[in-house]
Amino acid sequence: MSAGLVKIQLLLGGVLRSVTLTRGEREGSYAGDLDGQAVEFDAVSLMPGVLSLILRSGTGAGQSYQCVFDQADPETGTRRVSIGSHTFAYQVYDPRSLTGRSKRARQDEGTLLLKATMAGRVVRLLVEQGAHVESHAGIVVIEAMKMQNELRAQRAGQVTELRVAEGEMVSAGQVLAVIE
Amino acid sequence: MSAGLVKIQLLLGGVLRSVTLTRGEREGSYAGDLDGQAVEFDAVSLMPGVLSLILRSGTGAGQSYQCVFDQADPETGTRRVSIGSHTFAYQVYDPRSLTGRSKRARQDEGTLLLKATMAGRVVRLLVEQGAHVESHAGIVVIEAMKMQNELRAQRAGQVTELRVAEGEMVSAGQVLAVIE
Amino acid sequence: MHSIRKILIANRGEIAVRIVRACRELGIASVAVYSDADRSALHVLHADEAYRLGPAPATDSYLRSDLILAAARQSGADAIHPGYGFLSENAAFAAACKDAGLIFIGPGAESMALLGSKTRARQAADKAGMPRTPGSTQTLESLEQANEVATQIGYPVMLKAAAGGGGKGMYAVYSADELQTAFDNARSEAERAFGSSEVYLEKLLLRPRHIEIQIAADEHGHCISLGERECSVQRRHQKIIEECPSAILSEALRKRMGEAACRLAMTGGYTNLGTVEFLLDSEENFYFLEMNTRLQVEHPVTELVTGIDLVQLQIRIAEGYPLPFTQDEVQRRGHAIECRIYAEDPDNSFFPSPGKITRLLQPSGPGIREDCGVYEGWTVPNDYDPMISKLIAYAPTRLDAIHKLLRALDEYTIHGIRTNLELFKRILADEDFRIAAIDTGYLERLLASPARKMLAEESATFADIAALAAAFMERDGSPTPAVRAARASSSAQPAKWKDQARREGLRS
Amino acid sequence: MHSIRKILIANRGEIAVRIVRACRELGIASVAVYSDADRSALHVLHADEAYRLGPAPATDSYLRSDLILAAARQSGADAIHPGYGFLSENAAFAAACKDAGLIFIGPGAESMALLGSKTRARQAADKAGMPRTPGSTQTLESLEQANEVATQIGYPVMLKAAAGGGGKGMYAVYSADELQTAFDNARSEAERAFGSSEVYLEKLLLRPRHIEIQIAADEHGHCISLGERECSVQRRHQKIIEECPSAILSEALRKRMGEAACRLAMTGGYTNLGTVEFLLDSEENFYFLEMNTRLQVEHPVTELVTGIDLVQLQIRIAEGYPLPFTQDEVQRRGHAIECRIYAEDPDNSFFPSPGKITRLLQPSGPGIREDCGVYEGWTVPNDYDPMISKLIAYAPTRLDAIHKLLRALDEYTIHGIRTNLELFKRILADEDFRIAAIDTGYLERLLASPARKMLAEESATFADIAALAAAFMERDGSPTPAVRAARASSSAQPAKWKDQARREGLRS
Repeated sequence: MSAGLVKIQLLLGGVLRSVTLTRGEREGSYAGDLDGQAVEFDAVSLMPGVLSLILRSGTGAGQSYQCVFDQADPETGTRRVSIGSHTFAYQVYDPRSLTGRSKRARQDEGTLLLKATMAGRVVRLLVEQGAHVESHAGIVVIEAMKMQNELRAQRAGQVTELRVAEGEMVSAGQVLAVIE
Repeated sequence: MSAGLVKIQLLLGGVLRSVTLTRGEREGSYAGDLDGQAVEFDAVSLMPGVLSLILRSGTGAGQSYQCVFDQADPETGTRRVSIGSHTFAYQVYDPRSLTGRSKRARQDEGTLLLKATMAGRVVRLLVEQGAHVESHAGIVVIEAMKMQNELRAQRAGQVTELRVAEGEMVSAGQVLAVIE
Repeated sequence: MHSIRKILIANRGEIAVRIVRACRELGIASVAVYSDADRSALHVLHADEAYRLGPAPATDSYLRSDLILAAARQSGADAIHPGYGFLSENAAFAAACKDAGLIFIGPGAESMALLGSKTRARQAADKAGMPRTPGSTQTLESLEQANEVATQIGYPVMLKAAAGGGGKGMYAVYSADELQTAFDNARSEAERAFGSSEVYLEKLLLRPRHIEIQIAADEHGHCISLGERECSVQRRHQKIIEECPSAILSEALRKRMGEAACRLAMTGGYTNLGTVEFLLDSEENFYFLEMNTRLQVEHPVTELVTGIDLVQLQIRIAEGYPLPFTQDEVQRRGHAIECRIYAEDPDNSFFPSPGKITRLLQPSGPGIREDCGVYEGWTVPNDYDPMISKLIAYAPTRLDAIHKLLRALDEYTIHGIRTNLELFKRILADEDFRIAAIDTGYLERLLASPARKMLAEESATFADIAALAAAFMERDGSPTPAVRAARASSSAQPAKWKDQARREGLRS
Repeated sequence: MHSIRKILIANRGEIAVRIVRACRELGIASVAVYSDADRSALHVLHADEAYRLGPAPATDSYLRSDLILAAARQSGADAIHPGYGFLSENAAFAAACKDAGLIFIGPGAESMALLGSKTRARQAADKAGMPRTPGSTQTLESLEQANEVATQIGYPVMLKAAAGGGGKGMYAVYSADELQTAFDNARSEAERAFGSSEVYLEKLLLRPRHIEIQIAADEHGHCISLGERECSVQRRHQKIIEECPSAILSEALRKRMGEAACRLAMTGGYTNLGTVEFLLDSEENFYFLEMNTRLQVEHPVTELVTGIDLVQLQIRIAEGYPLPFTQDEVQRRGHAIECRIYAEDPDNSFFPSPGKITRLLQPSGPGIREDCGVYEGWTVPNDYDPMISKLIAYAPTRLDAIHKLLRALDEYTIHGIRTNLELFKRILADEDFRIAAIDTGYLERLLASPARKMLAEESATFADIAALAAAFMERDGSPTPAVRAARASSSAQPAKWKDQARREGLRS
C-alpha cells in the first residue's frame, strides 16, 4: 500500500493548483492527482534543486523533463522552476499572506510609489518636487552597469516627494518618488 | 592589531607542515608562517570547497592560484586539494591516530592480505586454497566496467584463505585472499 | 622580433579570460588586474598572476592607466593587452605604455588617435575617398553647434561618442525638440564610459545593415581583410547577435569592402587587428561608419569561419612577426553566429540585472563554443557592462548554425539573475531572421510586435509538469500551517484522490 | 525518402547525449533508454523521452534487443540509432529492427554481418584484393586450432573478438605458453562485452601505426572517404588519443587508403557511415585490420577537420538522401586531437574508478569541444565502459592543437573519482609525441619509462600553496583536540610567529 506523501496547493503562473502525491511501488515512482486528474510519474533528485521527472501516464507518457529550481525568495516565498526554456514562478498557497498583500495594495490607492526597478546610481532627476507630470513623463534616470534607464510616471499627477538625490546609490524596490 | 586565526599542523605529501595564520589589515588578506617562513597572501572562498589564493610576499608575489578541495574521507580524514594540475593529499595532524595505524600495520607482519583495489565482480580464481605461489603470481581476476584486472601476490607464500568465489561482487578494500 | 614573455591584461570578464587562454597556449605568462568588485572574478582565477587596482567604479580601477602601469611594473610584464572597452581605444594610454617600455598589443598611439577618434577617422575616410554618411567631422562644442549641423543635414540624426564603441553614448534624434535631452545624455554616458564627453552627429540612414570588415595589419606594411561580420541585430545600438559571413554579401562586394577597409588602415599607418564598420543600404552602397582600433567582442565568429586564432595573431603581430598568410590564403568555410548573453531583465525593458548566479548549467558539444566570464556562485557586479558570456555556434550553413544555437539555448539555465536568453530563442525562430531580412532596426521592430504566444496546449503541459515538480520539491519543505494540517489528515483518505475522474484535455 | 520523426537511441553516456543533440538540431524527437544504474544519467535528462530497460548489467538492459524494441514500440519511434558498442554491430539486432518496421541507422544487416564480423571481413578483404595481416579468416573453434594457426604464422600473434571493437577481448600472445590464458580471457571478455565468445587470431606487426579511414556510403551507390584518423596512442589496445589528419600521411597515400576502404565497402554493399581500420608499417605499407560498421568514438576529430556533422549525416543517409557532397567537395582544414577521459586510477594500473563525481570544473573557450556524458553530482556506475568524456581541440596546426589541449587540461578538475587527465599532459608534453614518432606500442613504452619528475622547485612551490590553502580551509573545520589546544593558546603569542626568520629558498 502506498502512503500519502504530500498534499499541497500552489499558486503557479497565477493559477491555484492542487496536488497530492503518494509513493508508487517502484523506487522513484509516484502516483498523484493534479486538480482532479490522476497522474503517474518517476522523479529523482539529481543535485540540490534539480530533479528529473518522467511522465508515466496520459498522452505524454515517457516525456522526460529536467526541472531546475531557484532558491525561494526569503520575503515572498516565491520560487522559480525552469523546465528547458520554460520558467514558472510559484508560491506554496497560504491564504493569510495573500489577504495581507491585497490589504496593503488597497492602502496605496490614489498614491503612486515610483520604485527603482533595479539597483543602480541616480544620475539625473528630471523633475522637481511639487511638479505636475503627465503620464509617462520621465522622473529619474538610473544608471547601472553603464546603462541608463529613465523611470517614468505610470500616470499623471503631482510629484509630492522626491526621496533621492543625484549621485545616490539606490537598491531594487527602493521608493524614489511619490506621485499623487 | 591582527588576531590569531589558526595554528595547525598538516601531513601533506608525506611531510609535516606547520602553519599559523592571522588576519591582515585589508579584508581577505592574511599573514602567516609556514614552517618558520613568513608569508602574506590574499584568500577568498569562491564556493564551498574552492578558494582563490594570491601570494603577496616572496619571489612568487602576485601568483594567483585556484585551490579545489575534495570532501574529506570520513574514515581517514584525508582530503585532496588540486591546484591546477597538481593534486596533494593531506590530513590534519593527530599523533594518536597515527600511532593507532602503525600498531595495526605491525599486526599484519608475516601475513599478506590481498585486497580488492576497486569494486567489481570476481570472474576467475587463478589458484586454489592452500596453493604455494610465487611473487607476482596471479590470484584473482576482477572485472569492473568491462575491464579485467588480475590481482597478483606481492610476495611468495601459501594461500591460506580464499575469501571470495567466482561471480561474487566485491567492494574496494575487501580482503580477497590471505597469503602467509 | 621582440619576444613577449608576460602580458598584463588591462580588462576583466570574458575577454580577459579569452586573452589569458591565448597567452597560455603561446607559453606566455598572464597578469590579471582587478577592482574590489572583481576579486573573485573568473579572469583573476585563470591568470597566472593578479593585482588589485582599486575600488569597484571603473574610473577608480580599470580606467586608471597609472594603476595599471604600476601593476605592469610590479609584475614585470613586458606587454599590455587592452581587450575591448575601458582603455582599449585611449591613445594616451597606448602612448604611456610605449613610454614605460611596454609593448601595447594594438595599433600605435598615433594611428589610434587618428582612426579611433570617430571625428578624425571621418576626415581620414574623406581623404581616402571612402563614402561616409553626412554629418559632423568635428566634435560638437555645444548644443547650438549640434543644432546647426542637425538642421543642415536634416533629421533624423544620430549622436555618438567620439571615443565610443559598443553602442554606448549613442542616441538617435528624430526631431529638434529631442536634441537637448539626447545631447546631455550622450555626453554624460560618454564621459562615464570612455572618460571623454566628446560627441558628434551624423545622418541616420533608414533600415541599413551593419556590416564590418575585420582587418589585420603587420608592422611590415601588409594589410589583409579577414572578411566581414554582419551585426545588424541590435537593441539601442548594442549588438546582440553577430554572424559571419553575412547572408547577403556577394563575393564582389566583400572584396570591395575589404579593399576599402585596408585602404583606410594603410592610410592611417595602422598595425595589428582592427575593424572598419560600415552601413550598407538596400542598393549595396556602403558608408563608412567608424573604425574600432581594437579586438571586437564578436571576433569569435571570424575565428570559427577562417580557422584563425585572432588573439594569438594580435600577439604575434605585436611581437613584430609578419602576417603568416596572404589575402589569398585566407579560407572561409561554414557559418558562425554569436549570441551575446547579458545580465538584463527582459520583463523590465532589458534593464541590467546584476546579482549572484545561483545556478549555471551551460551547453556544450558539437559546433558550440562558449566564451564565458562568470561561474556558478559568482556575483555579477553592478559596476560594469552587463555582458556575461558569448554563445557561438558553427555549422556548414546558416540554418544549421541557427538550429545548433537553439539546441544549445535549450540546454542553458541561468538562475539568480535575469538574462536575455529567451530573446535569442525568439529571434532565431523568427521568419525574418531566418531569411536574413534584417537591418539595424529589425530587433526594435520585433520587440514592438506581440510575442508569438506559446501554443496553449504546450504551455499547459509545462505548467502541469511545473506543478508536479514543485509539489515533489516541496514534499520535505517547511509547509505553511494550512498545508501541515492537510498533510496530517491525508493518510486517512488516499483512495479518494485516486478515484477522482480524469479531467479531459489534461494529458489524458 | 522516408522522413524520420522520432529516434530511439539504444545506448548511454556521451554518445547518447551526442545523438540527442543531433536529433534536436534536425527537429527529430529523441527517446532515451536506461538501466537502473542510469536513471539519473545525462542522456536520460537530455532526451525528449526516456524508458527503463532493466537492471544495471548490460546483459539485462542495453544488450536486450527485445526490451529495446518494446521501448521503441511504446514510444512510437520510427528509427533506432545504436551508437557504438552494445548492439551497434549486432546484425541480428539490425535485422530485428527492420522486421519491426524500424529504420536502423547504420548499414543493412547483411553487409554488417559480412563486414562487421572480423573473420568474414578478412575474407571479403581478400576478395577485394586488399592487403591484410596473416592469420585466421575463420573463428577459432578450440585452443588446439588456435595453437595450430599461431604456430603456422609464428609468434607474436594477436587474439581478437570476432564481434569486437574498442580493444575489448584483445590479447597479444608472445609465446605458446601464454596462449591458453589469453584464449580463455579473450573468449570470456568477448562473451561479456559483445554477447559472442568467438575469437580469431592474426600476426602481430612490430611498431605499426593505427590509421583508419572514415567512409560514408548512401543508398544510391555513392561511397566517399572523409579522410583518415590516426589512433596509434593506445593502452591495452584501447585508443587513448586520436587525431585528424595523421601527421605522416602523404596526400597520395591518403588517396590510396581511401580508395581501398571505399572498394571494400562497395564490395560488401555497405551503406551509412563506417570505418576501415588499417595498420601502417614504416615503409608506408598498409594492412587491413577490421571494419567498424558504426559510428566511432573518435568521430569528432573528423567533424572538426571536415566541418561535417557526422551524426546528422548518418540520419540523412538512413532517411534515403544521397550524400550532399562529392569526394572532391570534402575540404580538410586544420588539425584536431581528441583525449578520451576515463574514470580510471593512474596509480593503480589504470583500473576502472567508478563513483560519485563530487566536483567537475570543465574547460571551454576557443578551439575546445567537449562531448561529455557526466555531470557534477552524478555517480559513474560500475557496470559499463569507464569512458566519461571526450575533450577535443581544433587549431590550424598539430602543435597549436597540442597547446590548446594542454591549456584546456589545465582548466579541468574532476574530484571524487580518479581519471587519466594527468596522463594526457604527460603524452602531450612528450617529445616523441610532439614529432609524431608514435606507433601502437608508443604509450606502453612511455608508461614503462620513468615519469619526468616535476622540477623540485616547482613542486615545492605548489606544496607550499597547498599547505597555506589547507590551513585556510581548515580554519573553521573541526580540529583534533591537539589542534584545539594549540589554537586556544595562539592568541597569546601571535607576535612570536611573525618574528621568526624567513627561511631561504622558500619563495623569499
